[in-house]
This record gives sequence, structure tokens and C-alpha cells, in this order.
Amino acid sequence: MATVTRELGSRLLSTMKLMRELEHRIENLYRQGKIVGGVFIGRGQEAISAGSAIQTLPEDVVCPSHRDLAAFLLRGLPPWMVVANYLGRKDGPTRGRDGNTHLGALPLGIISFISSMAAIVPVANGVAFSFQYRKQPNVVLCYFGDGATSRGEWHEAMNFGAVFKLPIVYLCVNNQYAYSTPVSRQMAVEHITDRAQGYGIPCQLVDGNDVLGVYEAAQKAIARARKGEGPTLLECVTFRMSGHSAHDQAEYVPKELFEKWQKKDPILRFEKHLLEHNVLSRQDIDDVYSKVQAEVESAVTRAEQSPYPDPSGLLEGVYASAE
Amino acid sequence: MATVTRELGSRLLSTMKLMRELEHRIENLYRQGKIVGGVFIGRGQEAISAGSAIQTLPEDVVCPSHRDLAAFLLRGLPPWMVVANYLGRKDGPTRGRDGNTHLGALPLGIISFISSMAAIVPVANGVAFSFQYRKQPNVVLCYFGDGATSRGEWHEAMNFGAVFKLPIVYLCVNNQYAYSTPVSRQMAVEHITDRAQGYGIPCQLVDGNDVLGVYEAAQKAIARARKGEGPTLLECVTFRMSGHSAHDQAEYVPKELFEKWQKKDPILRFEKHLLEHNVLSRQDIDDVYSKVQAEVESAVTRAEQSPYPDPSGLLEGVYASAE
Amino acid sequence: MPVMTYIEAIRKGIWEEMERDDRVFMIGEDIGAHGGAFKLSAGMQEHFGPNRIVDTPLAENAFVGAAIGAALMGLRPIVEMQFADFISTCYDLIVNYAAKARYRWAAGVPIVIRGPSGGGVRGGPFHSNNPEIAFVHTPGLKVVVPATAYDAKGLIKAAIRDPDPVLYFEHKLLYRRIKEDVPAGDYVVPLGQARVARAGTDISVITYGAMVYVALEAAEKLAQEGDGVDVEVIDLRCLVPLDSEAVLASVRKTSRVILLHEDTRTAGFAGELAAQIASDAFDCLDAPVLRVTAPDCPVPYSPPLEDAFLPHASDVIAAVRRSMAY
Amino acid sequence: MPVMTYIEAIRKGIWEEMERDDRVFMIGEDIGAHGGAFKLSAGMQEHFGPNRIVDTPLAENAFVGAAIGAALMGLRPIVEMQFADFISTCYDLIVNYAAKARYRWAAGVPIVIRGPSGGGVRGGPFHSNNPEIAFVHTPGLKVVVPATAYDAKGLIKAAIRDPDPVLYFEHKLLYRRIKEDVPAGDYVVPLGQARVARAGTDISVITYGAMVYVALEAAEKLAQEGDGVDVEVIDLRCLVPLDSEAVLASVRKTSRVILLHEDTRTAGFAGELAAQIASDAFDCLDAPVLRVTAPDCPVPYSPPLEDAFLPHASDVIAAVRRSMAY
Ligand SMILES: Cc1ncc(C[n+]2csc(CCOP(=O)(O)OP(=O)(O)O)c2C)c(N)n1
Ligand SMILES: Cc1ncc(C[n+]2csc(CCOP(=O)(O)OP(=O)(O)O)c2C)c(N)n1
Ligand SMILES: [Mg+2]
Ligand SMILES: [Mg+2]
Repeated sequence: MATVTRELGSRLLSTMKLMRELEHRIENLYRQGKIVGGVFIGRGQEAISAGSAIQTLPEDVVCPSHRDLAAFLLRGLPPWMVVANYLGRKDGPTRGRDGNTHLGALPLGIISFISSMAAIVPVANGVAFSFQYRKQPNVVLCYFGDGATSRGEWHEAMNFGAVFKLPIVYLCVNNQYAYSTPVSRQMAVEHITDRAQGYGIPCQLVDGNDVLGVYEAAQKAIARARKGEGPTLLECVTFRMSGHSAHDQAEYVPKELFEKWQKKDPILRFEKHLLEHNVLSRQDIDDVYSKVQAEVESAVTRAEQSPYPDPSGLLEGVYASAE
Repeated sequence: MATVTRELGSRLLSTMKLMRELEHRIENLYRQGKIVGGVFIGRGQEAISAGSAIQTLPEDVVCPSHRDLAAFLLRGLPPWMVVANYLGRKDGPTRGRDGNTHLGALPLGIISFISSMAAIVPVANGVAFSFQYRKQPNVVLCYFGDGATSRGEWHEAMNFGAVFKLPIVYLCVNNQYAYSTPVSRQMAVEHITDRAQGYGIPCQLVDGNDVLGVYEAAQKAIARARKGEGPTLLECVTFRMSGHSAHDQAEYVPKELFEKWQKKDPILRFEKHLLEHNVLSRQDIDDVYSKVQAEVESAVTRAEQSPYPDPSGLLEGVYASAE
Repeated sequence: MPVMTYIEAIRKGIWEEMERDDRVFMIGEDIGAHGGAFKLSAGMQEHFGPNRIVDTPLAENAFVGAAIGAALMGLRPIVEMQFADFISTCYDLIVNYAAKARYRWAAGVPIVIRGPSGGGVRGGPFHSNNPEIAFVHTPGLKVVVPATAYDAKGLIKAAIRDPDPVLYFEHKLLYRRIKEDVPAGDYVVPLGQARVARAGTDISVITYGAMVYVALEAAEKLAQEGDGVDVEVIDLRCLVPLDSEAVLASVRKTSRVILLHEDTRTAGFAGELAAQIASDAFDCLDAPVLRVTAPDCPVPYSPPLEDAFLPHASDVIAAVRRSMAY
Repeated sequence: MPVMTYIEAIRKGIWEEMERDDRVFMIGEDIGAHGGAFKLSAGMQEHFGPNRIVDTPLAENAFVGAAIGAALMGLRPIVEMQFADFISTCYDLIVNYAAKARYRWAAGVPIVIRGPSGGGVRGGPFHSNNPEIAFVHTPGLKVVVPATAYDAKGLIKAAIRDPDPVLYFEHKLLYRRIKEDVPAGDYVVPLGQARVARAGTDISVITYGAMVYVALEAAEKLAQEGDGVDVEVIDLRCLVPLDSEAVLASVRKTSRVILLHEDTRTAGFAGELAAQIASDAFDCLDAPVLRVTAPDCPVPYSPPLEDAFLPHASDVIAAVRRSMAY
């Protein structure tokens, strides 16, 4: 296991905690009827986007899916803008045109996903292709769920990435459900890494609730991609500690599973690691958390101050020429 | 190796030969400018559709692709109808609406493929699903090329077949090229069976130029499907002993490959086997061949006698109600 | 007659058809134990079993293809798209396989593909689309767009019994907002018959889906607001087959026409109607044919934007006044 | 000026753009060593290398997606569909990803997707389609349909330089049948400007693609056959952006209009034109707006069927006579 510096430890911890608390707050806003559309959160899955995206360089690119908020945050997207996007406000990155984490920011190296699951994967390949084309030593991190791997686009893209040896890391967030469908009903094999055998890409099964495990696996994969040795697939096994969306009670998930996975909570687990290895003290951790709490509150305040977009701008930006 | 009865031997031989000679004759018609559209043949690949489709029962269904003519013939499609379809005549199975082997005949248990490579695979699953739904002990044989396996539809369908344990046999005709693209540029693994590891389906690599090898592998796979044990994938390795279509010179294929594979010709090879094992005599074989020759000639004659469709029927059958 | 919501009417229609004909089954994502994203099939898997309410992996091509194959063999599959928007991921199988099979090789494909379409629920660009036009344009497909609970039930039954592939686009805004008397037993609303939602003499508003209510609201307001304009509202119910007779009859009667749809403007269904009217009712028009539609942009998420995007009664009223003033 | 075929003009346009701008590359199936199914790119891989003429596996989503991603990063991909028909297999990425990116997150997707469309070469139902309308209907996309060699070159250059996603549908019937003087050097035909292919005073035929020649043939015959009808032919060149001004100007001049396209009728592009004309040129029409299009069925394979399917000069002449007699 990697030895964790104080700085890395507190960055990882604060990122995971920020994702957790921000999403928690957004859920509350949802219950208060303040969120415009649906809410999709990654509770329990924070280690995956945090442990991987933290290693990207400024010119690298991330392609997060809908439960990878830490990747957005680590690329520098201000938390208040996330909230503003959920609230449909003018200052969200989509200026109210799209909701939740359906957003991108080219200057931050964030490519927007779209609803069609796995559609982002071929697009992420194209970003990696551009690095190869320009002989740029950069990499792409592309995230997707277990459910997304049943889709044709995923297959086409995995194969394409392998054939072209693209500088990309495919991160499967296997939270064991696609909406109400357990992995056992999605495929006749056990793991996405089994599924990925057909591409000639190195695969690794990763404990997705162990942020350091994710960190190390991603580090290796990123290094490999950066050296021009091609893609890697990491299957990060975790659990969706929520309904599919904020309005879903997930009655189809056996209660025991939530209990079992609650014990593996990635934040508590990392806390414990940091304490045990004397990386951070309890006080340090509490400081991190109260900073996070303050950040969340100020994010919500600032987001709520952002006005709604003016309908007079409805048609701007459909085409470049009309801008 | 299976012991071949006289009857099976001559049926297999005559089917392969009929496919070979019929397609050869169609190529000639093409050169004479008599064929309406393109010509796609399976020269050198005859053992695959012949060795497998010969085992289907009347209520079984085949879903052939564009180089699997023997499957059509074995299901009882008269050779002259194949020619009539190429010629765009009224009595072809599509009544001139579609060309070449883009055809189906429900009463014969033949499902039509369409041009989009691999689109037939999910549809074939549906046929198998209907058998399962109705508890009918029948099976589907579904054929596709190596190139088709790069497509998303193929992935979705393979996975679906595995999850539902459908009574289907997937036959990949790996002729090592998709148009001008060699398998090495299509995927980063060597075999379609590698590709298929991700589905939890038993796979077998088969010498596609050995009709008895295909026969045995298909027999096992069909039996398995019929017993409700689910799908099997057979990768039948062969070579496309022609251009992609009759107008393609295939300059992109190294000459040596044609020479190498000419030596593995499935018909000559089976002839030799039959002679060596005293299943058929030279005279028997020559008799088979001359019958085939006569059949081909009468097929062409009859097809050429079929009139073109009457344009007054142009709009018939777009919808059921208009029929 | 029981009072029923629009979604309940669809559900009942399917339920009754499944009772009636054991070739009918439903396939899609999360429709089993979970009962579907909109709970349309809640309890159906318990009743009909997992073989007839079939949950699938997240793979639209896989299950649409499977439905096509099953239909070729004589079954009667109903496919649920979790949102109608996702139909674009299996577009090829629908427009190339299902639509052309009968024409090419006399093979019928009696499938129904249904799902929630339309905006007004803050679904944003990927959960609010009206994807009908590409299918309307594809010969071999039928396209149904119910506006009332009565029609929703009668049309889903007609669609299930139809020998051709039918796309049945429900409007999700209507799911639980529309409630009305719906006969408990079996009845069918035949495909291809429009409905006069409101009879009128001065101007015709031709529309479908959720916009029927917008048209009716406009008509009522115009009646009340002293314009003295008596608006006829035609609810098309089906786009293919289209009841051109009903459209032309209304236009011949009123001589003025507004074409209204929620879908975006360019090459939307109003174009087809305009072409038919300009060709076949040219001589009885007293004013230009006007379109009221969403503008040419993706469906935006934020309330003020989506509100500006969607056509409202006020837009219809303005168009009616423009037409009447001509 | 060198004489060039239509296909050669496209090729030259791409070649020159690739010389001019090293962000431009082409990606597709069999376009490298083989030079493409129609040999449009023969020799290009030798010249530009395999990194800029990129052969891919048989997977349209993979390479269209890759092009979109590369375009987001500032490259200028040209995607070849081996046949335009296959664009239906990657429909979602085009209408949902590429089309909406700029609107949603201000991210331009400057890709060109091009390929052979259209019938008349006995390609049958899967190699003869005119798939334009679904893309015309999708806000965010541009759609180009060149008819002449001059335009083919000038428009492909405009498309490559355009900051938005452009679908460029070549007509395969024209590839080697159309030959004309084409400037050797750089020039651009801007998107969104129609062309008067033949000036006339009595009636307007609005069309595009291969049908431009059908319209011209009809116009010549009508001029010669003593009808005394002087037909104006408008070649739209682009469907999005549409030169509505040119369409309306012609209709205002002639007062009569025939809308002609090869694509099937229902909800085809003629509908959009009819709607614009019925709304904005209503008062200057002297006769009903007539459509001449393919009928609503798949493109059949057999010569007598395909000939009956495709619109011919005789159909245009009949429509013109009907209009003039009104
Ligand atoms: C093509 C497509 N079909 C259906 C949906 C509806 N849908 C949204 S998320 C989801 C489940 C996704 O599961 P997974 O990929 O495992 O991601 P998770 O939500 O578990 O993170 C479904 C079915 C969709 N977005 N796209
Ligand atoms: C989706 C799609 N893209 C492109 C094509 C054009 N095309 C026709 S056949 C072919 C190659 C098919 O290769 P393979 O599947 O190996 O079959 P083979 O021709 O070798 O038998 C291509 C690219 C197509 N038919 N469908
Ligand atoms: Mg999941
Ligand atoms: Mg092949």
C-alpha cells in the first residue's frame, strides 16, 4: 500500500467528503422541492472518482458519468456551480440548459456525458485520439457504470481503444445495480473484467471503496497510457448507497446489502487509515470536515443567488454563427 | 472424426458444390451485366453454412448472412429463386424488392438479414426467445462475419443471449477480412472466441474449411441449445477466396494468402476424405457434380424466364392493410 | 365508468390485451419487480410472471431486436423505452429492420414500441424529446400519439392488435394530470381516425398529444375573451396512418388553419400537414397557414427556458388572431 | 479550369483542406489502402499517412464518437459513411451528442459526416436511402446536399471549415456522371445560399441533389414542347441553413411552385418548404403547392420498380402542367 503524505491524505479525504456532503445537501434541496429535475448521487462511491481524477495533469481530460462528482471537483469546477446547475440557474456551467452533472467545461478538461449510457465512451476515445494525433503526452479518464457496459457503444469503443492503443483509462464504477437491475441479471459472467477479456486490454479488479487501492491502480494505468502503451480497464467494485435517483426508494435492493456495504464506507475507512498511520489526527480530520461543511453551505448560498437564465437567450448557441 | 454415411457425405458434398457453382455462375452473370446489383459470394467458405444448417429440423430457424448460401439451399430454397432474386425478378423471394441474399422465407425458417452488419443477431435472439416463450424444442443458427463482431449490436445480442440462455448457436464466419480490413486491424485479440470470453458462453474454434469439423461442432452446440442449456459460439476460421464483392479485385489481400488457402479448399478436401474413407467413389462424386451442374443451369434458365415485377405493384405490402 | 388517469388507461389496455392473448408480452428495462420508471407496469410481473414482463440488460438494440424476432415468429411484443428519447440508440433496427421487413420479404413485424415522450417536466435535453418525426417519415411504421385517457387505452389495444410495427408515444406530462371516465371493458380506437376535440366554425387548430390541451385552452379563452372566434380543435391521435380527410374537412369548413405541435419546428409534422393542405385545400384557404411549434433548439432544463420553449395557449391565441385579422 | 467529376471535386476539396490545415483528418471503413468503397480516397493514405486517413473497425459508433471527441479537442474530422444509409446505426451520437453539445455546454463539434446517398444505382433498400430529414429536423446540425461538381468542392470546404457538425450527403448517382469545369485552387461555396440553376418566369421547381437534373430536364422539355412554360429551377444546396429568402423570392416571382425531392413523401423536406411558402408567400400563390417525390415505400431493387419509385422529368412535367392549368 502507498504511503500517504499528509497533503495527499487530506486532499483525498476532503474531496470525498465534499462530494458526499454536497450531494447530501442537494438531496435535501430536492426534498425541499428546490431542485428542478432528478438527482443522481454517488454516495458510497466517492473513492473511485476521487482516487483516480486526483492524478490528472492540467492538460489531461476526464469524462465523468453521473455519479462521479469528485472528478468534476478535482478538475476545478467550483461546488457552487454544481449546485447552480442542479437549480437550473444562469451561472451553472450549462447556463440552465441541462441539469445535474450533465455538464462539461473544456477549459477544465471535463467532457460532458449525455444520458444515453455509454455514449461518452466513444467520445472519450476521440479525446484520447486527439492526444495521440498531436503527440501530446496526455491521458483521458473515462467513467461508466456496470449497466453501461451492456451497451453496444461500450463494446465498439473498448475495441476501438484497444486497436488504436489510445492513451485512456476506462473506469467502470460497478455499483452492482443498473437502476433496479442487479449485475446478475445484466450479464452471465461475474465481473466487467470478464467482459473486457475480449478486447486485449489489461484489466484490474479494484476495491472501489478503498481510495488508496483506486489511487494505486489508477496511477499504474495512467502511467501506462501516458507512455503510449494503451488503455487499461479498472473495474472498481462498490455499491450504490442510495436509490437510483432521489425519488427512488430502491425497494428492490435487499436491505442486508445496504447494511453490509455501510460497513465498507470509503470515507470512514480512509479516516481510519489516516488515523492509524498517523497521517492525520482527529483534529486534522475534523478541520477538513468543517471546511467542507462551510464550503457546501457557501456553495448553496451562492448558487441560490444566481438568477434563472433569461428566456430571451433561449436560442443562443444552437449554432456557432447564431452566438 | 465422425463416420460419414454415404447419404450424409453426398448431401454435404452436393450442397457445398451447389453453393460453389451457383455463385460461380452468378458471378459470370454479373460479368455479363445481367445481375442488377452487387454480388457477394462465399467461395471457400461453403463448409460452414453447409456443415451446420444441414442439421436443422423443419421447425428450426436459420439466420444466414451474405456468404452463407448453403443455409438457404438446405432449408429448401430452390436455387432458381436465388438467381431470380439476384436478377430482380418477380418470382424471387423478395419479388424484386431486394437483391442478392437479402432474403427470407418464413415458411422455410429463413430469417432475412439486412445490410447493417450484425443487425440480424439481436433479431435471431428474438426468434430463439419465441421458442423459449412457447416451450418449443427448437433452435436458431445465426451467422455473421468477423467484421460484424466489432459492432455494438453484436455485443448487446451476445450478452442478451447469454443472460436469457437462449436456444441459439452463433456461427462466426471468420474469413479474416471485413471488406479490405484484416482481422488484425479490427481487434487487438486474435480470435472471435477471445472476444466472446466476456459473455459466459461456451466458445469453440473450428476449422471452417473442414466440413466434418463444422458438422461435429454444430451438432454439439445444437444439442446443447435444444436441451435448454443456452447458446454456443463457434468461430469457423476460413478465408474469403474472392473480392469483397464481384467488382472488388481485392488488391489489398496478399497473393500468398489466396495460394495458401486454395490448398485448403473445403470441397477438394472433403472429396479426398470421402474417397479415402470409401464413402463415395470417383464416379459417385462425378455424378453428384454433374447433377449439380445441371441444377445450376436449369436454375439460371428458369430464373431468366421469370418476368420483372410489374411496377403497378410498387406500393403493395408496405403495410399489411394495403395488401 | 371508472375514472382513470392517462397512465392507468395505458396500463389497463396492456393488461387486458395480455389477458386476452398470450402471445402478448412486454419487454424493457426495470419493468419487472420495479414496475418501470413511471410505475406503469407495477404489479404486472407478479401477475403475468417474468416470462411475460421481461426485464432486460441496459441494451436497447438487444431487446428491440429480440422483440422484432419474436414478432416475426408470431408473438406480439410490447417494448418499453424507459424514455422515448432512448429510441435513438436502436434507430437502425426500427427504420431498417422492422419497417422494411414486410415490404422486402412479406414478413410482418407486429411490435409496439412505446414510452414516455415530451417535455414540461423539467427533464432537460435527453428526457423531453418528441421523437416522432423520423418514424413518421419511415414507410412501414405507424405512429400513435394519444391525448386522452380514453384514447390511450383504445389506441394501445389497436396498436397491439395491429399487424405492423407501431410506435406509441405517450406524453409523460399527461400521465397523472389527465383523469377521465374510461370504459372498464374492451374497446378499440382504430388507428387512423382523428377526433374533433372541439367543434368550431372559424378556424382549425390541428394538433396532437399534450398540445391538444393547449389548443383547447386557447379555444376557450378566445371564446371568453370577446374575440368572437369559434375555434375547432382536431386531435390527430395517429400521425401514421393520418386521417387526412378529417384534416381537410375541417380546413374546408373553417378556411383558416393553425398547425400546432410540441416538437421543434423545422421539418416537424406541421410541414406534412401544410403540404397536404397547400395541395388539397388550396382553394378554400382564407389566410396563410401558420405554425405554432417549439423553436429549433434542444429542450432546455431550466423552468424559464423550458417555459419559453414550449408552445402555450398564448402562442396559439396570437396565431389565431393573426390569421383572423388577415 | 480542369474538368472534374463530382466525386473528384469532393476528393480535391478534402485533399486541399488537408494540405491547408493539419487538424483535418478523415476516418472511416476501408478508406486507407483500399481508397474507399467508391475510391474517393484512393492514394490519399499514401500521401497523408495512416494517421490522417484512418481505417477503422466496422463500428460506426466507435468512429463517429471518436470524431466527436477529437472535434471537441479542436481537430477537424471528416467521417466517411461507406453508405449514407449506415448513419442510422450511429444516430444517437449524432442527434444527441454532436447536435446538442454547443447548446448544452458551449462545446463546438466541428465534424463533417459525409457519404454516398440516394438511389438510381440498383442499390436496393439499404444502399439507396436519402437520410437527410431526421438530421434536418435536429437543431444543431447542418445539412448539405450538393448537386454540381463546382458546389461539391466548394461546399465540402465550407463544411470542413464550419464550426458546427455538418452532414454532407453526396449523391452516388452523380459521382461519375457529372463532369464540369471546376477551379483548381481554393474557393468556398458558403453554406446556406441557394442557387438559381435555371432562371424562369412562370413556375418554380425547388429541389436539391440529383433531382436538380431531373428538374432541368423537365424545364428543357417544357421549353421545347410548346407548352410555352418558362420554369425556374432552384437548387437549394443546403437544407440547413436553408436559404428561405431565395425560395420565397422565386415563388413571389413565379406564383407557382413544385417541390421536388428524391426522398419519400410523408414528412419529407417538401413539407418544410410547403409550410414556409404557405405561411410567408401565401398571398402570391396562383395555384396549389404540389409535391413531386418518391412514394412512401422502401427503395426497391429491381429496375422497373426502382424506376417507378424515383421521380422523373415526366412527373415534374405533369405537375407543372397541372399547376399551370389551375
Ligand atoms: C441508452 C439508455 N437506456 C436507458 C437509460 C435509463 N437509465 C438511466 S441510468 C440507468 C442505469 C444505469 O446503470 P449503470 O450504468 O450501472 O450506472 P449507475 O446508475 O448504476 O451508476 C438507466 C437504465 C439511459 N440513460 N440510457
Ligand atoms: C453497419 C455497416 N457498416 C458498413 C457496412 C458496409 N459493409 C458491408 S460488408 C462489410 C464487411 C463485412 O465484414 P464481415 O462481417 O467480416 O463479413 P464478410 O463480408 O467478410 O463475410 C462492410 C464494411 C455495412 N454493411 N454495415
Ligand atoms: Mg450501476
Ligand atoms: Mg469477414
